[in-house]
Amino acid sequence: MKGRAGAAPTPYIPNTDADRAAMLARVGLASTEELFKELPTDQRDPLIDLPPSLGDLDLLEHLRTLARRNAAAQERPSFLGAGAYRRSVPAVTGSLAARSEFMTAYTPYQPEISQGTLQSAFEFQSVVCELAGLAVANTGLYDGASATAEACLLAARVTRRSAVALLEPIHAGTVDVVRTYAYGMGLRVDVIGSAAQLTDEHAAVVAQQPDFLGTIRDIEPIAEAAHAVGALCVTVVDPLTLGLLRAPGDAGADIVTGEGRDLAGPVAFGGPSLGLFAAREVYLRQMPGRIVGRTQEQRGARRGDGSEAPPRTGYVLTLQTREQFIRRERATSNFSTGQSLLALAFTITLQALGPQGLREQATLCYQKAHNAAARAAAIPGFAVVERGPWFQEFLLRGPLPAAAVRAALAERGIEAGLDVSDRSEPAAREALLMCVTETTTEREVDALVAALTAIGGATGTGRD
Amino acid sequence: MKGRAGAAPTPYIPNTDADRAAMLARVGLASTEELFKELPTDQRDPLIDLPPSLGDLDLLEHLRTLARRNAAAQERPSFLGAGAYRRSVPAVTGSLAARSEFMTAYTPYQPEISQGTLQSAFEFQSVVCELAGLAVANTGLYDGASATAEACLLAARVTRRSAVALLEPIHAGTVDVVRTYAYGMGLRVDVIGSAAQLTDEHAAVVAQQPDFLGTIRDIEPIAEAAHAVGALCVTVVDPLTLGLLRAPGDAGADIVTGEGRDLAGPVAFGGPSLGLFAAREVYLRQMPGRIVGRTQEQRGARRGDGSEAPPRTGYVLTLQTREQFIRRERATSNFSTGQSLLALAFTITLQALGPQGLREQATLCYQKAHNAAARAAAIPGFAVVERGPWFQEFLLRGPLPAAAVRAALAERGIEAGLDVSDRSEPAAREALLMCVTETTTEREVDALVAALTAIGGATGTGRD
Amino acid sequence: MIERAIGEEDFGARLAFDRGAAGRRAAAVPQWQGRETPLPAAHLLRDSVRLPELSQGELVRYYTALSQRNFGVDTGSYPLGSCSMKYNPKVNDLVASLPGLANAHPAEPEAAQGTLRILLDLQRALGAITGLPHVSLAPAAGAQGELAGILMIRRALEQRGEIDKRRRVLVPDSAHGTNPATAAMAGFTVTQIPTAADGAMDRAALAAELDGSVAAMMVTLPNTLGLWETGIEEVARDLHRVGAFVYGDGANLNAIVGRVRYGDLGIDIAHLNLHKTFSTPHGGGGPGAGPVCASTALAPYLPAPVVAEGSTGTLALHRPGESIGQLQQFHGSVGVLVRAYAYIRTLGLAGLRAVSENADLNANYLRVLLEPHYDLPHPRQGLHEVVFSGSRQRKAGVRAYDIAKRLIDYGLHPPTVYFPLIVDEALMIEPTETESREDIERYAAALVAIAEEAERDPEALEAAPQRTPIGRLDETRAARRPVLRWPGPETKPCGSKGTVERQVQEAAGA
Amino acid sequence: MIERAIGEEDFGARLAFDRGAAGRRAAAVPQWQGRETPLPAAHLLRDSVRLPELSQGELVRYYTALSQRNFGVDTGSYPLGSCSMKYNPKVNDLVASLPGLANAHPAEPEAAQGTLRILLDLQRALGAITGLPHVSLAPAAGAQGELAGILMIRRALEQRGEIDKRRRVLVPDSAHGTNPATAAMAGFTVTQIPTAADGAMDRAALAAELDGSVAAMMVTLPNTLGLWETGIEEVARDLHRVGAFVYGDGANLNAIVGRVRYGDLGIDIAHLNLHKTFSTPHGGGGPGAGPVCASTALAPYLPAPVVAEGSTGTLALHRPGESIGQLQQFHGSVGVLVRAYAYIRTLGLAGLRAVSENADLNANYLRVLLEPHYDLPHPRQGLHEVVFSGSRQRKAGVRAYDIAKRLIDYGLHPPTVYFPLIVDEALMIEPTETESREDIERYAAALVAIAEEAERDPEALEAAPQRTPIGRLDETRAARRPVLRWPGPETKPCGSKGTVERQVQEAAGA
Ligand SMILES: Cc1ncc(COP(=O)(O)O)c(C=O)c1O
Ligand SMILES: Cc1ncc(COP(=O)(O)O)c(C=O)c1O
Repeated sequence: MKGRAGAAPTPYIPNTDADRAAMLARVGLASTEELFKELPTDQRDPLIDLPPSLGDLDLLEHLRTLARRNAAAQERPSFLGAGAYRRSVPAVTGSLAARSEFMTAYTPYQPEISQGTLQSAFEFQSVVCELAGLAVANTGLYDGASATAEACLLAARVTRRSAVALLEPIHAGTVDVVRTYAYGMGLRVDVIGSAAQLTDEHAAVVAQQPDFLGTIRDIEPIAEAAHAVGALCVTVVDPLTLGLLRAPGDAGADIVTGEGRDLAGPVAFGGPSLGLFAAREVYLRQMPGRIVGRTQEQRGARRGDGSEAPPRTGYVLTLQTREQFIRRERATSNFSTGQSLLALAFTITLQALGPQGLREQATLCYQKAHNAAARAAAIPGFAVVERGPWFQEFLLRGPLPAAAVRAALAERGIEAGLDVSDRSEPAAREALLMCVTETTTEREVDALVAALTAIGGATGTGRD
Repeated sequence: MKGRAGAAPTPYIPNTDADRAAMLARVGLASTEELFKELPTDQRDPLIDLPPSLGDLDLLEHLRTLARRNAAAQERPSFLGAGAYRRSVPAVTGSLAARSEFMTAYTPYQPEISQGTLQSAFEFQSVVCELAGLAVANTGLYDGASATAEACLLAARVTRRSAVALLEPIHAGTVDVVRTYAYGMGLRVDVIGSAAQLTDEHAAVVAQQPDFLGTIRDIEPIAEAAHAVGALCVTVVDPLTLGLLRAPGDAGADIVTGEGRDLAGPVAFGGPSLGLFAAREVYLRQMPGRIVGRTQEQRGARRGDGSEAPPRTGYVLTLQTREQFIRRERATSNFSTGQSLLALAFTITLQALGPQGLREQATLCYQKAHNAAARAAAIPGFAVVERGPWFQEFLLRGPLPAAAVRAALAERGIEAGLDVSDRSEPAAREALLMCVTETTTEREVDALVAALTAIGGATGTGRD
Repeated sequence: MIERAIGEEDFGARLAFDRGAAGRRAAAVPQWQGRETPLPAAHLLRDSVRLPELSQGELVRYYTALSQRNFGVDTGSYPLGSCSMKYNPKVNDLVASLPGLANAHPAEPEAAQGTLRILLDLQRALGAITGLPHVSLAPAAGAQGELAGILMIRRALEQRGEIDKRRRVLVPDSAHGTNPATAAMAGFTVTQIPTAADGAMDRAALAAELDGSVAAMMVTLPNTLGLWETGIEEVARDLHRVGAFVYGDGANLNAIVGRVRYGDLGIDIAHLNLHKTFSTPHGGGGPGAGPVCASTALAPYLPAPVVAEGSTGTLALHRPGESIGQLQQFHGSVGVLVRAYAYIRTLGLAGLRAVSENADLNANYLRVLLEPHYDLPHPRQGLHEVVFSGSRQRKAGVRAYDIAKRLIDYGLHPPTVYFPLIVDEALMIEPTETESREDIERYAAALVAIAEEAERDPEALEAAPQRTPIGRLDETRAARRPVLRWPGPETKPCGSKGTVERQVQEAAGA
Repeated sequence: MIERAIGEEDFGARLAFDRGAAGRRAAAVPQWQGRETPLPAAHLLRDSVRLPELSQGELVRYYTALSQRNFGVDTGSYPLGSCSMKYNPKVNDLVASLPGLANAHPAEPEAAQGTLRILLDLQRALGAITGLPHVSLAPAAGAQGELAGILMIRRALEQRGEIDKRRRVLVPDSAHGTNPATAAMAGFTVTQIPTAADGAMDRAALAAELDGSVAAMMVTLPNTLGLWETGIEEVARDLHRVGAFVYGDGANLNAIVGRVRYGDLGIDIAHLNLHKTFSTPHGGGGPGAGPVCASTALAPYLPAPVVAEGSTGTLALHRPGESIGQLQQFHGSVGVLVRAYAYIRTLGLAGLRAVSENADLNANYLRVLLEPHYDLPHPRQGLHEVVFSGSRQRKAGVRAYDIAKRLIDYGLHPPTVYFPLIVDEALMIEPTETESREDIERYAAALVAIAEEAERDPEALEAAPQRTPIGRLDETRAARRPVLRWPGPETKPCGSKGTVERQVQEAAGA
């Protein structure tokens, strides 16, 4: 792209030289350079080394070339989960969330022309509450891990304690993010192996459900242990599993956080994400993030005959005195721009599925995963580590070290599960955390079984 | 998918058993079977052999698997044109045309709630007129070939003659379609090699621009020859080329037809397509298809103070007495559902390009093609057949028969141009009709040159 | 979304051509960086084309605003009679845009085995559904399907040596305008068959026309009144007896899909509207697809291409032996066909049967809800649509047109009006199966309220619609002094040469 | 598009939850066909979740209608101050959805070399643009970038052994609320620095605060008045002299991109809002991305991950030696980052310089057009935005709030109001470079007309907006008796166990 003399400089900027000349005259400046006259002259107009501009066609070709360098372009069978799950998202989700009125709006400060965003956010809060079994939810936070960190800060505020406990097995990224947030507030982070290790120093216990190695937890005893020491129980969920699993709120959880990204769209290298955050009602005014409430018009519209119509129902941002732009340093969080578009997509997915579809999709995931695990376990040389009831992830151990099995699968064009042999849990020793979701196809499982069989055969474990 | 008892039968049908029961009661029927009671009982409820239904997830997997069987899934370098050109279509085109208000509406019978479709169609007519250099255009026909056939029928109507002449080289598909339409009306179709062959029996001459083998025609002498015998000159255009080439209307063409598909979206195995149709004003009332006109409100809106606002501008379907739904067997055509969505997309592309961008894109196409041709011609054993000025397609002849060169390129993962050796033109003898457009990348041309060099080398033509 | 914003009242007065400014642009086209080849000789070239000059944002806002001035199925109830405006599943759009499908080149069908498989299986499914096993997917829409079908009949008659004496095509007076127009385009003359009081064709009148001059009859099943053509099997037998063919207009298949098959009724050939029965989006007036399904006798004449499986399992495009030829340069509305295929695969037979079941139940439910308020000229149980007459309201000075316009104020798309032509002030309502019971009730309630308004305050209806971006438009003005393009008729047409204009003007005036 | 259709007046009263009927569904989930594994023990399971039951068409209509009740950049002028609501190029959405990018799994970065290349080149570009060469793309939004930056400073001070004495962060009173909130979240106390009459910070007041207890100052450049912080280089020098860091809030980079670099001014670390300067869609309130760009001194503390190139050219995610840690479970808002990368590649340096040039010209043009009609508390040449005060109109009883609401009737999105807090009745207008001259003129004309209305008929403005799907809402009611989810507060919360509620209620009340 190269502008004609006098033309607009880019397709995104309308003004032409003629426009600029007329405007400068009115502003009283001789040139656009004068717009920057207050900037320090020594530092003005630095040489900035950027690659040359690309027209759309070349841009697309450039990015297509880069995209091809990702293994994902080859549509390999994949058994990788570990916090990011390839989910079935209905086609309606993408087409509705992409509507530009949703996509190109911002935080709904003007409710009269933002009911789309606001009413959808209210639907989102409702869906999250139903999933969690809790009474209040916000409109979403950055991701599951930072939502969990915010839950820890909330717990510390309300309990006035300065330690939190994270129950293993838990995603290392969650631990990492909680530590980052805890650092600022001076909280101690204890990573514990059992709820029995909770003490009255702890503001909260954080339990991942299913746990990081895939096992379904019973939340109730954990919540009881927490409550026994005056701590809050925070449960970190994978929302699809709540189509089958008991609502954590019903099991005693005080706060439920989770990652909503994978029901909103593709895994997208892990982001943008969507932090779910629901809590018991008592914590409402301590919650971080934005909250939408239902209300009505100040007064009904004036009708043709001069009478007033009944006021209509609408939605607004509410309880904003918790927030940074009003309360500044005393806010519950510094949260501002969030993840609205993903929250919208998440809501549409859940509402498209409905009660029946959600249950079916969770069941399909469960059944496919268990079928694949059974097939893998039947291969000579391979075993699935027994860790109690599980949902979609299982630990697979083979005749070779986990890294070698992973490499051998990669050679055969298969993306294996995460190598978790560096973890402390004994079950994880030389194991791959294999994930099968509702999107895993029979063809992919067949390919896995064939590859594992070949790997088993090659290492001479033979039939036993 | 399997319905719960009593549930809606598919995601697309809302009514549940409870709904149906209530409705049946009101209608006074005992069961939905009774809705069909007038249908002949012997033939009722036949066994129809259809594959089982698929849930969305399985449907997508099924179609992805099929899509992978197309070579197009592999993103091979391609030099195939011959009537379908891989064009650069701005991203805005797809995102705007996909808006569901455009996509899920139908023919704009109710202008008050169809101004989107109508005003866009008026923009389309305007764009087509400007490209063609003619005064009137319709809202589009099925495709370029059927538009050309309709042009022949129009010419036969207005000249009251019963033969048309198609000037070679012309796309075989165009000839075929004109013959199909001519058959019904009893027109004779002469395929001629030169405009000198026109006689006063001919209602029209049809000239493709650029011609089928890629050469740019001078339309003026053809139009003059046609007019000399009282025939109309119909020019079939590739619209992108009109960013550079003389408007056919200015060169004397009476009707311009063409294929708009490739500026509306992907080639999509050749359809849906978009027939462009523009004509001199005198033919307006003989035109096939729908036409949109500008008008204004019957009366201005009533204001709050009781006064009347000035009437606003709007668009309506007009001159409908030409059409089948009014004139029935005396209509100018049986045309009904057309290609509106493609016309919209075509319009957005052209208006996004603007005068400057259209010229640039046509120039880029021209330059890339000539560069590639020069590189191919420089390869020992290969030659580009000289046929005068050309735009994006050239005839390449190699050391082997065309079919063998094509096969050798296919082996190297390259989709060659069309093998035109079965055509009657001497220039086409053992030649491939190679196409390079603005979307052809340097990488693809490099691959072609390398492959041709290897083919040339292998056949021992060596350096000369 | 802001209603008639201050200062933007006359939105339609400003086209894209009237917006922006010289030098603006919405697309960044790369410059050619290599060696420059000189352009062709100047007499072959032009100066630049007059096109709008807008920034990308201006263009996007303009077309976004235009879209918001449109009503689609996704906006609300759209029971346009004869059009099957059902919900268009989004997953089908997704499927059609898969790059392997969207980028397949039509000139190399052998490299598009995946697409050909879809097309073959769609042919088979449509053959099974219609009982007419030989299918060509080539036609771009219903009308082109009709043309194909009637041309096939013509060719068959030609081969039989009967084309010179069989010059007539019979068409019921309730038929869609494309039927007679098609017959004319195929070179036949049209004989209209009247409709009897029960809404089926007048069998006596038909019998009177049956002789060796008849090439074919075109029947719509169910007919455009939404009624079954009782005795259609005998009609077909009678036509066959005099050596004529029976053409089935399958635009209304939605009423009977999975319930009865055209082939089993004696129909020789039928077209289907995939953009109706098979849920592909109507696109503001297309693209559609109008496949033709033929009996074995007519199969050799099918338009090209037809997909066929070779002995090795390789699929190929095929030209039937006596084909009438191609209808388009390439292979039909493939993007539409892929969507229809996906729809059939999603529903399966049970799903398709649920389509007709619910479409018909909805229409009949609407019928009983409205019967007390509007005249029903053919008071029978119907199928997928119901045609009322606004004649009762007409007496109060309210036309079907006014009723339609008033419906808009209720957020509802009006039905088809003034068609079929045989019904006075026709209101032709086809809800389809994708409307819910509440949707039907809401539509009926609106029409009932309007019927009351028509009695109470007929003049008020003439001011409708009032809640739209624009009011009623002056169609007479549009036709009388046509303005058909920017910048308007004042400017000279861009091209002005030509020598046959006079001659032509005479012919056109004829 | 039909304005407040009859019967649909109270659209907001019916949620998806209130629509449809039991047994309807919008998605077809395949049934598992293989061997069934028993489900886990019943006490781990639930009954079904309460969710809406709608057909797919019902759901689509509902969300389509909702979208139509929203105003976006694609709808019209949206000059929300401090938000850079510029046009969002569609090609960037296309690029981000390329399957190779969209389907890359975060747990296997080595298999995503294409994505890592994009991220690395984006890091480099942002480093070059800011003059702060060490970049982490991890923060999900501006506020998280701020948190990262201040935590980095904290860690640096800790390493210097100074954290115990440096407890204060200085923040101008014009700063965005995230600045003080962030400082608090990072464990610092906040000292507010007042603004001088010229709109820059009060240098004397600042000088009075400068001592060894200061950890850092957060400055916004240009500041939220749209004005240059004259002497910022000296401010930075002064802060450095007392051993404090300078944090740059780069949310307003649009004003100066390509013109001056934060690093060259003495800023130690800054965050950028890619959803502002770099054109990624705001999505109704996110997702965004808020990368942090650091000096070499602070680079070791950057949040993880950072992309780095290995010796073999292989790219990898890297955790800086003294990293404050991760901010998200994975690697940041990658889909947003890809769009920002595409934007930078489309524009190049000249294009970016045109951004600041035109953004600032538009704002200044608007300033001169409006200066006669509205009070300008800081009457200086500004940069990318201009902050008026509605104080003159306030005297007539018209608030900034009313002015904002009335703008809506003109089809225009209101500016930011009541921020910055230091301006009475603030109207903070940021047109951005993607508005045209006519757009600015139209916006100004509307504000001028409103200023006249404010004088003529102040009460009428209180009834605005009138051309919207809904009128002014009762925010007090919303906060006083919160209804925050379906089915409303009457129903019991789904979960009701718990033992610490009392204790907590006390703490919360504190
Ligand atoms: C009964 C009937 N026949 C034929 C047609 C023509 O179909 P198309 O519009 O697809 O050409 C239609 C629809 O318009 C119709 O309703
Ligand atoms: C000046 C300023 N700083 C910081 C922020 C916070 O950025 P974000 O909303 O992305 O968290 C904003 C925007 O909201 C802002 O305008």
